[in-house]
Amino acid sequence: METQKNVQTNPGNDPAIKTPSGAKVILVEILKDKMALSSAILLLLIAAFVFGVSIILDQDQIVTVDLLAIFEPPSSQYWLGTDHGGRDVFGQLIIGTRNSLLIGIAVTALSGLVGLAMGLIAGYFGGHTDNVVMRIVDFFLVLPTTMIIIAFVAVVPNYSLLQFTLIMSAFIWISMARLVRSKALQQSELEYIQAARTLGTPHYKIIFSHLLPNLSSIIIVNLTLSLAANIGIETGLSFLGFGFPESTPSLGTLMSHATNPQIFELRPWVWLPASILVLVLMLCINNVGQALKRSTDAKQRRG
Amino acid sequence: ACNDSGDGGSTEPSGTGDDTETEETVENEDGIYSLDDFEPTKAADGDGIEGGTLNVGVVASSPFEGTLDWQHYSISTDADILQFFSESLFAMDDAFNITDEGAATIEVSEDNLTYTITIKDNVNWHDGEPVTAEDFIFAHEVIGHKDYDGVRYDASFRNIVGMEEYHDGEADEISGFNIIDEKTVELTFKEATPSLMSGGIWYYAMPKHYFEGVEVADIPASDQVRREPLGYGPFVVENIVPGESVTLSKNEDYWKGEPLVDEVVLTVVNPDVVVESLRSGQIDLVTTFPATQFADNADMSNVDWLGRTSRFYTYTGFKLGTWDADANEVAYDPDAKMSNQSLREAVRLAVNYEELGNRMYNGLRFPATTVITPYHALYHDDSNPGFEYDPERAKELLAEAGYEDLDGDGYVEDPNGEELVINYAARQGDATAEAVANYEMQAWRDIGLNIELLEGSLTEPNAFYDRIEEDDPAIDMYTAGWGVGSDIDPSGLFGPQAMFNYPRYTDDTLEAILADGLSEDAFDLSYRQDVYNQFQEYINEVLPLAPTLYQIDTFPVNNRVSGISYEVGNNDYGWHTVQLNDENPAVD
Amino acid sequence: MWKFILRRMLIAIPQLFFLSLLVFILASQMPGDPFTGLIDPSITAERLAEMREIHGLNDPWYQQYGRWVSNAVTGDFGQSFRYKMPVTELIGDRLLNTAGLGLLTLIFSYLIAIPLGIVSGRYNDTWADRAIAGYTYVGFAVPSFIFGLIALFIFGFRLNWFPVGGSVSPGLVSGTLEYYLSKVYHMTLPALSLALITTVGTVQYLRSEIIDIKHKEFILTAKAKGASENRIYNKHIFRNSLLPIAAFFGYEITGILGGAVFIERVFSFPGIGDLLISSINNRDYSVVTALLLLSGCLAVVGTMLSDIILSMVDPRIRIK
Amino acid sequence: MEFLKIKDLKIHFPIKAGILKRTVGHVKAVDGLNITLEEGKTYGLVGESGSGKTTTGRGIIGLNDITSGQILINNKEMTKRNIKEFRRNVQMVFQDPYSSLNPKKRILDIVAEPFRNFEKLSKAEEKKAVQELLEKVGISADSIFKYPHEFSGGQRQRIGIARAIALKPKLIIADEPVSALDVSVQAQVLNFMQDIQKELNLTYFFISHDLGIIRHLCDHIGIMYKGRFVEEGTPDDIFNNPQHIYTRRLVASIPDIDPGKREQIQLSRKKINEDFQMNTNKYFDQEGLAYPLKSISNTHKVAMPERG
Amino acid sequence: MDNKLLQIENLKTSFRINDEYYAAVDDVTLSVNKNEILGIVGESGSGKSALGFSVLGLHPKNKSKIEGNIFYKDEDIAKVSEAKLQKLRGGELGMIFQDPMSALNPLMIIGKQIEESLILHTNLLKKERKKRVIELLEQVGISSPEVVYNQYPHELSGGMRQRVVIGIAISCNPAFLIADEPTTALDVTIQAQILGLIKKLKEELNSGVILITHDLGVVAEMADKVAVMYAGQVVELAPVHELFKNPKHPYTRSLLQSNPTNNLAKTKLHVIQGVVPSLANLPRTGCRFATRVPWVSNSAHEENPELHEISPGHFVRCSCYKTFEFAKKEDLKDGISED
Ligand SMILES: Nc1ncnc2c1ncn2[C@@H]1O[C@H](COP(=O)(O)OP(=O)(O)OP(=O)(O)O)[C@@H](O)[C@H]1O
Ligand SMILES: Nc1ncnc2c1ncn2[C@@H]1O[C@H](COP(=O)(O)OP(=O)(O)OP(=O)(O)O)[C@@H](O)[C@H]1O
Ligand SMILES: [Mg+2]
Ligand SMILES: [Mg+2]
Ligand code: NI
Repeated sequence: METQKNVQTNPGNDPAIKTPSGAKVILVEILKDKMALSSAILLLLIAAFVFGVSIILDQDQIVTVDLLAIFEPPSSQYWLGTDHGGRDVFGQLIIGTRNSLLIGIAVTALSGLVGLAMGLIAGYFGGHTDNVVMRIVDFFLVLPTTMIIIAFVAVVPNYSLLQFTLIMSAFIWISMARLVRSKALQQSELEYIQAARTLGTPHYKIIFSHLLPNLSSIIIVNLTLSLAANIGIETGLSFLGFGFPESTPSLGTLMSHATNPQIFELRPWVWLPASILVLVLMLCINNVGQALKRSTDAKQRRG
Repeated sequence: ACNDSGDGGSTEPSGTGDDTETEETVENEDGIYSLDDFEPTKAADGDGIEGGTLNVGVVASSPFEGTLDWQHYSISTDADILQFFSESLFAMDDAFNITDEGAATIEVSEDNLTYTITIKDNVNWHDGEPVTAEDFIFAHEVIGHKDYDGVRYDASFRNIVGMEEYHDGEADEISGFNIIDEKTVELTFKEATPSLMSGGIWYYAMPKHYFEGVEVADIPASDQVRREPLGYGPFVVENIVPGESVTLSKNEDYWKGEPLVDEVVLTVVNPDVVVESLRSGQIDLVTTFPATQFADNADMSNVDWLGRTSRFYTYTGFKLGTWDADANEVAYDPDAKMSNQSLREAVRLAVNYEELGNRMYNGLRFPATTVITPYHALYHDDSNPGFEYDPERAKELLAEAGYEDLDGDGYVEDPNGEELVINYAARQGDATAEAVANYEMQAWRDIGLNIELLEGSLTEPNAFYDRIEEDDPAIDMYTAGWGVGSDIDPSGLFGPQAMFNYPRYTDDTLEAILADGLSEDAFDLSYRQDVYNQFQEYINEVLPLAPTLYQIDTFPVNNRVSGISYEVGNNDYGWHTVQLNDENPAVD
Repeated sequence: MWKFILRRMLIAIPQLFFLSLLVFILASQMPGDPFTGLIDPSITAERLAEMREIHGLNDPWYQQYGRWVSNAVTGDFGQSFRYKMPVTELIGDRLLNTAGLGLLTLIFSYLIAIPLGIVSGRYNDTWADRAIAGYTYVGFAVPSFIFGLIALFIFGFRLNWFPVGGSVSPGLVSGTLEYYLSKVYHMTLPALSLALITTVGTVQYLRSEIIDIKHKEFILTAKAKGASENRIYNKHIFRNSLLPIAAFFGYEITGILGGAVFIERVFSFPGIGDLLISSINNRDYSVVTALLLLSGCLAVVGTMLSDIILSMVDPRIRIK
Repeated sequence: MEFLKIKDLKIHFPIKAGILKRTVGHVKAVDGLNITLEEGKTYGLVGESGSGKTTTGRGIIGLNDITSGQILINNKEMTKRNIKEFRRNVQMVFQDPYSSLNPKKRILDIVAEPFRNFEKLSKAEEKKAVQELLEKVGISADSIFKYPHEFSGGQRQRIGIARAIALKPKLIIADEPVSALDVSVQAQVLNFMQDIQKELNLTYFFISHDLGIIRHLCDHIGIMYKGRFVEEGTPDDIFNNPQHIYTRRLVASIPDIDPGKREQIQLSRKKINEDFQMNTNKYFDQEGLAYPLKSISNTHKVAMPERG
Repeated sequence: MDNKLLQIENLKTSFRINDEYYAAVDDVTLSVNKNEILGIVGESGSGKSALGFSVLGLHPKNKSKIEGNIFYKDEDIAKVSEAKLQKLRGGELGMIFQDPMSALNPLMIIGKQIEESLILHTNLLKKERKKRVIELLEQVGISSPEVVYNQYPHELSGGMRQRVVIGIAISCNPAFLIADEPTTALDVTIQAQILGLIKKLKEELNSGVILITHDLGVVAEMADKVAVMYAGQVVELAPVHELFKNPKHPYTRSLLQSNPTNNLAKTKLHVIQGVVPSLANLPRTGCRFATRVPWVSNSAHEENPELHEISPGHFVRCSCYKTFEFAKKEDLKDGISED
């Protein structure tokens, strides 16, 4: 409380307690947080590696069944051994990570976009518009999401990454929408928004050039955290038998092999690396996300 | 004829073990097994303990359905449970012909139309009431009833005199039945076929007194079926936890003699944990054992592995026509993409099924030679060599038939020089299903066929059958499985009027052969054998579908259990002779 | 109060309507029907067609929907094709199992979340807080089924501490004490596995809520009253931060139902999650639709419950 | 000439209750106000918290929907349709200098926003215009690339004013423009507002609950209570000759800067309070609302019931 | 003096900002007697609240540092244990906060919130406590205490809530009361009532009060003695009459001059140049006010400004007051533009 006040009463000749200006503070906060920094670096390394190597890798070759190499344990030829189709787990891991990252990013982006739009509209206009949007959100809120998604996946023909992204996004945009809405409502009460209106600024401009920038840090935080959640999002479905075909390796597919009793105990090299990788990815993203969160919320700031 | 639904992706093998006492079980150096490694029977062995509890794992990935009635059940899990307390009236030999060993005997009239069924005197329901002719008729009355909601009202029922009138409500009784006395009844059919004795006659009786007052439509949901089912089998149902477990006690009044164990506990076990449950001795034996898990566990020290040949086989089917719904028959299209016989043969020759079976299934699946499995030992043609893996020959065949790679893309064009893309559909299934499909496709590509997996992924089983059945033009070729029943007659799969004739292929020769198999002459066994040998050969020649793999069913049995048999044709595994040699199960 | 509940229920009606429509359309869009794949030489094609007709599978969807809804309103969800029994009855047993599992999960999850949340909120940025944060991140990252599989393997098979499947030991008669004890025993491991995963959200929520409240001015007031740190935490912070959590418990229902799908599969636990998956695989429409609708209703009831609880515990929105 | 005329302005808000947000009644935030104001003058609106001051101001500028009544500027009625035109003539200065400037925008963008909405200026023209404006409000022209947080409260408030006068409006609504500021800064802003008023011949609609400021600044004062006027007049009328008990109490409540007058103030307050307690009925109707205004002199109006 | 209740000596309160400590209250020496109100005025950020909080030890321990002495009844409460402080807080030392909206626990009924101090500091039985709470509510001028007892904060108006906050502060008859801007958030009429109430209570309880405000009128009306704070320091300290009649320090005089209440006509108000520097940028040497009166020559300020007692009880910091004149137009050529 006190600090806040102080910040306002004292113009910016004090660099130490300047009003946070978006990206810079985020950067500073991450640089300060060793954990977050190393997480971010690790994340970038993994992503760079995975995307880099997957260009070189021959995906067809990796998903080719080789009867002579079924369940080979890790060796110099197969770094992480092979699966029940004699396919190289390491290669699948690389491509799978890439696919899972793509899925995570796509789902996050798409659901984030929809949620953002809905939230902004509801929060900015309020009143009836808000009511309508919130009714829709309410409806989604009471859906037994997991179950409906499973049913959905069972229905969709030609199930692939794209379909998956669409289905997931259709159900998870609401959390973003709710968050954005509540923040937008708060911001709309603030006088700078009112001021823009009295100045005759059209609504869309107010939303994009006033509201949005002021929600940006919250949006970034939320996107980061939901990216963490979305990376592993398809694991569950794979486990239930609604995953992608083996020709589309993903971390979820690899992990779901754990249900196979032949693999779970005797051939952990098939599922364990993927599980660990998911864990690492999610932890990293989460670390970064939490650091971002702290930077937007003075109370949670460390030190 | 009770038969499992077409093996919706999970093939259920079974097996036999050696009846030696040795506690280490089948294990051979190369890790590849064959039928010779298994015995179907483990004879009673030394002195068992008095009574005891036999723990049976009912292998299913979800709770059992609990329609515990032969007339109504539709899922094999229920049948697995039913067999412990309710049994067939008739025993069969390994040719699936009814013998006198069962609870009832059967006599055939000269014209093969009238069958006299006599239920043995000492066969009584668990409540003490005798099993009567009425009960046998009652089973027919239920199945033939217009409110009957099961799948068993089929051609062989309609073949009973008076059945259709009864079904349509025109008659109160089925006129084809003639009660001689309490335990004897005459059953008359309209048409005689050799198949009647091997599956054409309904095997079961239903306790009419027990279902008094229950409407036919309400039977499947009734307590008499779901909670306190009544049978005359070796064990009596004591308690059912719906979907999970059934506790049975021995039927002291069992007509074949008092069972040796006191109690049987059936528990549903998820296929994923079967092995662990067996190892820890939590269950003594299982109803089915997942084939892919066998090799890893062949060395399990606390069980003996029994095994036998399976009634299932897999095949590659070719879409050669469509179903003519108006005429209700198959319409063969000689211009179909796959209509070239050489092409089909090349497809079959290109894949090394031996290797596939050995590597992925450790020999528990092995190359199929004909469309009649060894399960039908009497009719399976041992001398038919089937197909030899020969990719070179496959390429030759293609070349001879005019399939040549004209544009140098590595894939052949069809004889007209048009690009040839073959769409292949395969079902989702167990862990190996996808790998198998991919393996096959690789082999086909190696001989120059441009194969594409339907929509890039395995097809969900329901959708798969839907599309196959509707002759989806997007499918040129598919892989599927088939489980044969006790009746050898293959018309259901190959006949011109069979909807399950998914390849939609028929020709005069084939129709003639099929008719021959059911003809008057075919009552003569060797004649019929000849016909079906001819059939097997003919199918291998025209190849509307190519048999790919046979299977071996394996059955793990705890060391302490003996007196059990999984002999083919034996629809009574001899539960009353099963004995325990130890109070506690052996543990790995 | 009653008026409020009534009104709240009225709001739920359109929700339920849309839900039912969605559910029905979903189910009817699934490829195949219960008779697909029943290929058996002894079943004739005509019989199949006849059966499809009997079950009304050939009618247009809106007719089927109308029929279904009007029956559903009276509690009749039709027959399960596969189980050949009324869906209501079929679901009944399973629902009890899942309810028990859910309840136990909730209990475990609160038992875990409250102390952990309190510790990490109160002593934020201590090693304890970081350790708990580590746990929550891991819990967030590990899918419940992997966790369940490992738990099953270790505690079920290796240590033999818990049963490995089913909801009750065979042979026990419903109604006896032994029976219920056995049920609880069977639920313990799955519930615990699920709780350890699902609880992390609550832990995090509680933590940030406590940190939030810590900085509120009324805490200063309490301090100025001379209240000790402990008292401030017990009387002001915990109470205020636990109330919303208590209120959210209705919302948890949806989450737990979702989690149950996985955990029931892992532990072969006969609940509605498990039933849903097998029904989808078997195209047992009437069960799928009933289950989806049921879980939708549960979620609606849950949110309603949360609203009601919230309005009871939070004086600011209390309704008279 | 009447510049601003407000006729029987009413602004009501629905009261929503419960989680269901049903309308259970209406807040009559503004309930029948009549105001006339000449060009170049300052109108002061005073009243306790929640009396409807802000709502009135927002109603005039169109931020709140009007339930009924008319707002005329230069005899032209403001309607939903011509609101854009009005926007040019009516501007607002906000209470909170911290939240009224978008923290993510540079001063240039903030001050140029009205230009961008109403006038097509080139970048250079725009920059020049902004710099001129900033100089007018006493902020060095090279600050245009700074962000709001780099300025003090008083400076920010002046930036806010610069933005408000960019389009050369005729009427400025100032809703408690200085209540968030320290006295020293307050003085600065008030001085400046007076300067600019003269320079641009602005009309002010000044909202405050600080009677000292109102008295210092305004030509006309309206005392609001629960959405209605209880008294209206010149500063002299209000402060030296308050008629309504509510006004009297309000005036008496102002702390005096002279510690010597303590006892005296105390005493008069006590008396007025007693009077207030005793005679509430006389001054307010059954619902506790003010009666309609009645003129008691040229400039002075009081809400008193009809006698007799 | 026996009458002395609170004696603050050389108090220095520092806050940690980026691992460095900055003094927000710097070398403050003050005293309050029984039945006396010490008013503290100053611009925002001058350290008024920081001073008040220091007395009660309410600053977070890990982020602040308190040096100097605070004698309360001869005990140095700047040094005593937390447990001892807890005994005093809410008992003998009461505090009233600025914002009545957020100073009350939203989920606790009013009665319980007042009762909490009684639980902590008295041995009253439950029934007695309730009686006392009702009494207190009456005392702070709430007309239906029984109803209010069971109400939640959000059901009360701002003025009512501030009364409740006062009720909490005086529940144990504190000998000493700190009121940190108790009326800033309230309307004038309510302000008058609340101030009256505080005065009345002070007299009844014979307590000493520190009244923090930035409203000179409030000080004029309430205080016996006034301390004017600037940048963490007391720049002038005098009995109230003396201060208003005879303000010396340039800062005090400027404050008085810029108050519109003192300038009835539409004349220009006085403006103080510049702003209060932020904590980290405070000049720590020399006259801290110097930057804001640039037209006063540097030599007029002391190098190390001290408080001078220029008449009994009237202290002024720095000797620049002697030469201080309000700026003439030409002195202000930078005008307001450069503040
Ligand atoms: N958007 C709104 N919806 C509902 N009620 C409102 C809204 N805006 C204002 N009110 C209500 O209208 C009344 C008048 O509010 P207004 O803000 O105009 O008062 P005010 O005189 O400006 O008070 P203050 O001095 O506190 O700013 C209050 O009771 C307020 O609660
Ligand atoms: N907890 C804190 N951490 C860091 N700095 C603080 C803290 N509390 C106060 N300060 C700083 O100490 C200085 C004095 O603050 P204080 O709150 O005492 O001012 P004040 O005179 O009470 O102002 P106001 O009138 O705005 O309440 C300010 O610069 C403020 O930023
Ligand atoms: Mg206002
Ligand atoms: Mg303060
Ligand atoms: Ni000086």
